[in-house]
Amino acid sequence: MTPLHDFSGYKPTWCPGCGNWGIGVAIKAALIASGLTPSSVFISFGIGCSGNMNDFINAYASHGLHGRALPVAIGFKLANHKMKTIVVAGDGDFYGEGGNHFLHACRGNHDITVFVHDNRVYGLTTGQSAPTAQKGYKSKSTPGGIIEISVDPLSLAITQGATFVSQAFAGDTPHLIDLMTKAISHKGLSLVNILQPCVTFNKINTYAYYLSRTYKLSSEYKSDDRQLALQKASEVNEERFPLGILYKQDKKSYHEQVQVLSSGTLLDSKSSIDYTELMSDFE
Amino acid sequence: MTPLHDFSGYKPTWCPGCGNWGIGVAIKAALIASGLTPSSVFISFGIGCSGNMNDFINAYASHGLHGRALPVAIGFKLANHKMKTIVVAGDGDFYGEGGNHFLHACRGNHDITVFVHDNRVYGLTTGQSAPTAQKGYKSKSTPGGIIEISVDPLSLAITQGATFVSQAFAGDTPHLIDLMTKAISHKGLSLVNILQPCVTFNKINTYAYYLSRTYKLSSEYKSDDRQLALQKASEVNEERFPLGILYKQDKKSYHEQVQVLSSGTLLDSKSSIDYTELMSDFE
Amino acid sequence: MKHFLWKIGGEAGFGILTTGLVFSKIASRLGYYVFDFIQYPSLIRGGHNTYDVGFADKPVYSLKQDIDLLVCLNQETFTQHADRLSPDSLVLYDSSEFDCVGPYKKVSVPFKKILTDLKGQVVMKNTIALGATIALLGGDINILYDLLTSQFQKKGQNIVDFNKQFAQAGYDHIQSQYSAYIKNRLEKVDNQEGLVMSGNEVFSLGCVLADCKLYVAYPMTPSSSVLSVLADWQDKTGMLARHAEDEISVINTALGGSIAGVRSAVGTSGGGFALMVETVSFAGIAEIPLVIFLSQRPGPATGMPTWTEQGDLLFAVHAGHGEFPKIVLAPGDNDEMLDLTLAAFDLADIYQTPVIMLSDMLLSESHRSISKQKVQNLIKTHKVDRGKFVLEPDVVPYKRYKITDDGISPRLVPGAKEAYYQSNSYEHLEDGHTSEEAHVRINQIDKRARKMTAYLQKHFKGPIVLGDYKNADTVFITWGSTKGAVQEARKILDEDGIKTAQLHFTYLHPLDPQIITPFFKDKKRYIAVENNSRGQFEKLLSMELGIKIKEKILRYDGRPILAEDIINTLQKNNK
Amino acid sequence: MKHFLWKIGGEAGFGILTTGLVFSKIASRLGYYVFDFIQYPSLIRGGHNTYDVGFADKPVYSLKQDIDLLVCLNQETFTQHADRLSPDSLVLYDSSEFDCVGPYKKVSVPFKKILTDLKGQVVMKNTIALGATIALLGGDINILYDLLTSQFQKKGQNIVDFNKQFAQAGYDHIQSQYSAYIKNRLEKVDNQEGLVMSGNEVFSLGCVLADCKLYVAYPMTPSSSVLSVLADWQDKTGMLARHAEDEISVINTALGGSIAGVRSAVGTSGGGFALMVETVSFAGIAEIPLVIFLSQRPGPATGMPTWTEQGDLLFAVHAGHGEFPKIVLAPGDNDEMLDLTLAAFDLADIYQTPVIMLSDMLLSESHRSISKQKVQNLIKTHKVDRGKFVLEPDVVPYKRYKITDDGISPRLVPGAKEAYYQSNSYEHLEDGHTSEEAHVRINQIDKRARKMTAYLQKHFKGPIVLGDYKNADTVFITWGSTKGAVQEARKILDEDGIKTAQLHFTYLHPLDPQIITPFFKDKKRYIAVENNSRGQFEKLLSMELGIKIKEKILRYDGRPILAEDIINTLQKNNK
Ligand SMILES: Cc1ncc(C[n+]2csc(CCOP(=O)(O)OP(=O)(O)O)c2C)c(N)n1
Ligand SMILES: Cc1ncc(C[n+]2csc(CCOP(=O)(O)OP(=O)(O)O)c2C)c(N)n1
Ligand code: SF4
Ligand code: SF4
Ligand SMILES: [Mg+2]
Ligand SMILES: [Mg+2]
Repeated sequence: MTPLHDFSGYKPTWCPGCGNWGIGVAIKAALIASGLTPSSVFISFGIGCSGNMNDFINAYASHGLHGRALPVAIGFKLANHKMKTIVVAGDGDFYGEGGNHFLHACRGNHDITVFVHDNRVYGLTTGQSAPTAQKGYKSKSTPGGIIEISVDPLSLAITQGATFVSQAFAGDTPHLIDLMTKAISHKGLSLVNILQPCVTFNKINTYAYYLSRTYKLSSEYKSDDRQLALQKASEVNEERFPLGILYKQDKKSYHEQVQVLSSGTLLDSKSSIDYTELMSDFE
Repeated sequence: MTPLHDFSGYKPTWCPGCGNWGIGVAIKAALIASGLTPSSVFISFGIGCSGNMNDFINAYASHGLHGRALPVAIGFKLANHKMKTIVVAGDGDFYGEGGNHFLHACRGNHDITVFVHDNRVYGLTTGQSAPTAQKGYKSKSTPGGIIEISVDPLSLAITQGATFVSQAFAGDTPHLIDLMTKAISHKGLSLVNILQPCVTFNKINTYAYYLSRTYKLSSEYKSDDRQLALQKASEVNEERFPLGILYKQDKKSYHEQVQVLSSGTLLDSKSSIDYTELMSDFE
Repeated sequence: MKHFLWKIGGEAGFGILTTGLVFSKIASRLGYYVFDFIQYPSLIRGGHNTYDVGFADKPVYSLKQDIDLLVCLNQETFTQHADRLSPDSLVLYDSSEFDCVGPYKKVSVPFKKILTDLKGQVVMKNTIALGATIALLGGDINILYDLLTSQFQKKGQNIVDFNKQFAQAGYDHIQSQYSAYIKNRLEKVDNQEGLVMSGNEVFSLGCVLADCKLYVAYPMTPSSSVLSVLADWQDKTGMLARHAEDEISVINTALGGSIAGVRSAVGTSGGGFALMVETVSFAGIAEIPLVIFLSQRPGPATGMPTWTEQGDLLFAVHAGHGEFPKIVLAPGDNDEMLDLTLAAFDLADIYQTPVIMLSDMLLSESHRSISKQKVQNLIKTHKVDRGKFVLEPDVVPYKRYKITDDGISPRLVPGAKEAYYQSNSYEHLEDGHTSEEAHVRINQIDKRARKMTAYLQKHFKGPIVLGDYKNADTVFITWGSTKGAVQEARKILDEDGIKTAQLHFTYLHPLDPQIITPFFKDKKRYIAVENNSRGQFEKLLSMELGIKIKEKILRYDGRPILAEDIINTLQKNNK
Repeated sequence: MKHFLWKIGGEAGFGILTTGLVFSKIASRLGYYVFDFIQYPSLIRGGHNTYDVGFADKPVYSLKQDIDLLVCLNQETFTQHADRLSPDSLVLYDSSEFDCVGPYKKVSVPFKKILTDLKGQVVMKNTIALGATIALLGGDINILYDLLTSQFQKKGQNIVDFNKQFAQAGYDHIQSQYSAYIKNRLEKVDNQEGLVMSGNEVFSLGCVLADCKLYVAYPMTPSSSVLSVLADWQDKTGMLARHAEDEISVINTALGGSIAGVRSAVGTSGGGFALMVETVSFAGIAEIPLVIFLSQRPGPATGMPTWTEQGDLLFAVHAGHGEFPKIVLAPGDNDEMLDLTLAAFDLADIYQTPVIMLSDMLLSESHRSISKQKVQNLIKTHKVDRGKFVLEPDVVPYKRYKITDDGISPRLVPGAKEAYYQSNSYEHLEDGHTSEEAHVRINQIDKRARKMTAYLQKHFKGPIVLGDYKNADTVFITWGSTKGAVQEARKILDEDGIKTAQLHFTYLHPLDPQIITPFFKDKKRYIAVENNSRGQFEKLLSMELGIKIKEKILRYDGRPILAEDIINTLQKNNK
């Protein structure tokens, strides 16, 4: 097994007490538990406090544009589907700026694992409301309280085709590691929405808040029941947060259905093309 | 009542037999039934065969960019919430390019009525797959059959906060007019997803296809039952299409919750500002 | 033999586009060079479509104004284009449907009656017209039969035969009724074999030849057919063509592929490109190779989607926030399209930066002849140059953004053992980690800038000189698709004894003043010819060289510049 | 009195930013002109923050290199900035925490002990430092008390008193231990009253004054504070400030508001602006007024988010596909920010087209003095000019895009009775309907172009001439925030007898060669000074005038250009 420090890059610059610390450790542990090394995984980071993890983890990585981590990951996966591909992004980044990519990637069931740091604010730009903010949340950008209700990312993922939809809490690292490891081993689009206290800007959704409002799905919970999953997911509207795998389904992932990938990765493919055939169209 | 021809602009250039003809007539009829005139409504059009309606209907209008009809409508509504505001767009436009705006506008419950021409193709660019295409649908851009499953726009709308979510069929004009009229009178975000045969490019989802696969929601159907609505919406995955109002809820619309709009529209507001107070921050 | 212009027009949605292409192929199979052009509104039906096919036994560089044979499937075709007819022009129509008033060689073909007699559908008017055309021009009807066969054979021999009848009927009608009008304009000539390809098709073929593995796009006229062609070819080429949900996804997906190590490209038009420019900037700082095919159409915004313009040059050159290296190339015809496509992929890999290929509707959608021999040679000889792309780290820890003399760092394939690195959109250290230190910033900015110094030294090409530059009094400056119209105009001007030359630019950005300035030192009349309203390339030259070209010939109504436009403006300006 | 530079540094997240601003306000309340500057990494914690406050009894144009008083809340502050200290510099620190080695006037303040004694939190170090500073500079501690009162009074009098103690402790410590070092640098001086405002705050105030009703944004450094300020003011101003889901929504929402008839604006930085450019083009063809506040930071891509650069000028000028009118303005200081903001909204309305206001991190986030009198005068006198915005149709059927001499058509408020029209992103007829006809296209392109001809005649302003241009040997060319550094440098050069002048440009695009060229006819040494790596404005001048400015002073490490940079480069180049 790879030692943890192989994955350790720079010392994180997150605020002391930030939920990102737990997530940062958990990701490394989950990568190790999944038998990966810094050379065998590709991580596409968003832009935000969350995305700053790019410097704290050793791996093949892209630290791209705010909102665009997912399409970069999709392109990478299409080119080299043998490599484990992960997205790490903030809620503003992934559900806000990048919402459209999320929606359509679910439809495709790309074999990508997504970790979203759900702190309900834009941390890096100093505390504006994220799309996950609870209705009425007051912030710099919404001093009168945000009018929109929170996005319901889990329902969105379930209804649009994602095949592994889960939620975790940054304050419960063992559970988080376990869930992350399962998400990584899942074939198809896996989402882990991670409830993450931002101790600096979000004084409402604190550790204490989540401790009293999260609960683990029971062992009897049936994660293949779509309707039940939707019910659970929508509890975000009542400020209740189920933790665990809400929904899981076995379906072919995107790259498994692409004809030209059936014989190997694009990266490895050597072309032997019958140009005569191609040219005959133009005669 | 405004005569129909007041709303009639240029003669439509849609293909003979296209579902858009029915939609075009229905919109005019619904506008009239809603007591509107070309001078009292604002329509924001997308870009597509559907959006080409800009030249066929007389009204205050914007024919903007592909995918961006909704934010233009939101801005218009915020500036002048006394004016009825409607979006007319194609499925590629609204659910594809503009998907992110759709997602977030639902959360805000903006008082806007949206008519989406769901023909499962990009008509104007000659027939590529739209995000509404059935999995496996073969088109110019997906000759091997599209790998993604269809977007489920109704579930998306319901789970993310839209308060009037409905479906109609372009081949049943009376029902369509009725639904459109109800959508227009609804306060909050209303969506009418209109199943529209594209006779030129879509040889699968024809009139006959929809005649056999659509059905009207019964009069006993309870449109305030979110769970039921979600079940109905997801029938798209089984190629069944309920028609009618799947989900309806009474909630304050966005502009009703904006403090600065409580005394009138932005357009009419006359500012009398206490600058001394503003300047005191800088002393 | 003079350049002959055949033109057909009819209602949108009734097969004009296919018919035009069939005629182009007929001319090509008979050894002619062709240059065709489609005009259609941004509607699927209800509008008016036309298709021009010019052909000659010498290369055809451009469209021409005068129509030699006009096929009118509806009356609009006649009324809209009558001003381009002369008494020598042949006009083919059905006198039972409408009349064509004027002093032309009128040829009435009973489309309606033939359709009724043979129980045909309206689209088969086209086939009748093709048969009649071949008869009028003294061509070989069997070539049309061959083409009909390949078009319909999937549907069975009866369908082939059924269609042939209409061709035959048109052909026979002319033979029997209009033999006096028959000219020998389609006799087989002895030229090297040609392929009839649109610019988009040539670009597509170039992508395949360049070993591009991932093409991502969102449909947008006039670039869309690249996606259809490459998608259609997937099983034959092994390339993956993906239609993504929006243009932002398109370019980021392609970058993901490129990061992974496969050659990737995107295609779009101005509006879609506008959505991509943030990511172009990402490719710039993170040093990710990417080929962007930008086929221009008249803007701003939705503009005139199905027409032509060269209105996005300055936008493309300056696209993306911040300062980073970018290469802009623009082919002027099919040969250049093929060569530059191959170059674009190499340059993207060598300089690890975005390369924009500028096309426009005229270049993208018109079909022209390209030498089959040339294509075959390239297939045999072309070797891709991936620059410093490496499969193993040179040193460990590996430094993705290592400072080097030419600014180019070895680029390691992700997945290589014992290494890892990030492609970083933040300013960064040599190893890729984020940094905001002043000296790091300066070093990295300078390093990236040095890549363009190296490019100018090693790969930049100055203008292609056409004509006798030394003795010319008048020098035309062209880029992109205006190349042909000026070539055509210069042929005519040369015949009139006016000494002209042409500086045709294909490597548009960055420009090397040392190479270019000498061309502007002489006392000549310089004229920039552009298909836009501002003279954008002239501005670019002024920006880089500090030289103002005073005379410009511009056209900005969505139509291509013609040789006639150039000659007329020249004469007007001379007065 | 010489420009004095006070600087404080400490760990990110520990109140440095607030403290710096409090000190700026203290200096301002005492009648000084201030100019401050923040340096912070793109992190919420864990990095190093510093805050410079320069003040003098005459206007301060720029930062300066030499630090007169350095407050070191941590050791990093000392080590990172020791090279900017001289033997005369005061260095304030806690010798129990670390040592400051070197020949400075060292002032040890027992931060740690005071915190322990008074049971304070780490942030209160700042308050101690402020108290000590005031003592050292001979200022009035009551002003600090007043500011602490307004800061904490919401939390009750005890909190106010609690905080005051720390100020007092710092103050007393100096009085008792370092009286020899006390200088009278903060005596009240008699200047007109000033407001201490950041450029973003001035822009925000300008929006209110200009009667902007809708401001839409997505947070992006260094523009974000405009959103916070305007959102915070909503109830007082009646303006609606909206944080939308992404930048594409931002600009389309603003356009929707503008179509409806209210003045609308958006704010962003380069990356967000990149996402907006497609819509800028829409505003151009549909002739929708819009003010775009683009506050630059170092790119490309994410770049260096919290630093400064002028790297987006050429991108902004050429932003958007196709050809359409666009105005680009760039203020160089707070006064210009206010005036140009008012102008921007008027110009957008008058010419019905997008107007880009270029700022940068230095201008946006630094606080400077602005005359309270000036602001009050504008509040009293400013009248907005909405151009041809009308509430009733001039004729029916109303023609939104009527062809007029100046290219400007009456713009009707939607909702007006007996009329309707569309804002069309396609090329269109005068009444707004889509058209692809050649003559319609030409007419509308020409009409839109004429708006810029009218603008050049009626509203364009040439460069502001600073200094004695006629007799100057050396002429600096500036735009935006480099204005101040050159002003400061010129003061020094003038003292050395070097004759300089400055051409400062605020109206950057389009440029009128007739007005500008005469300035470049003389045999002078012209030097472009820019905070980027390429000399973008120099390129713009070259493009429009065909004149190359040979000498450039550029800085591109994310730090602002200082007067010292200019003087040093000048001396180097002279050798
Ligand atoms: C296109 C673009 N818009 C805006 C920004 C500025 N920006 C950087 S991080 C961020 C928000 C971060 O919020 P989130 O994604 O929730 O991450 P967090 O910091 O909370 O982890 C924004 C708006 C940007 N970099 N790019
Ligand atoms: C940014 C951008 N990308 C692409 C296009 C090209 N385009 C025009 S219409 C269209 C698709 C139309 O499909 P849909 O929205 O479903 O409308 P329909 O024609 O089917 O009614 C596309 C891709 C464009 N105009 N702008
Ligand atoms: S600002 Fe919030 S999210 Fe960002 S590092 Fe600090 S606590 Fe964490
Ligand atoms: S292409 Fe399809 S959607 Fe467009 S007008 Fe024709 S039938 Fe209708
Ligand atoms: Mg967040
Ligand atoms: Mg569609």
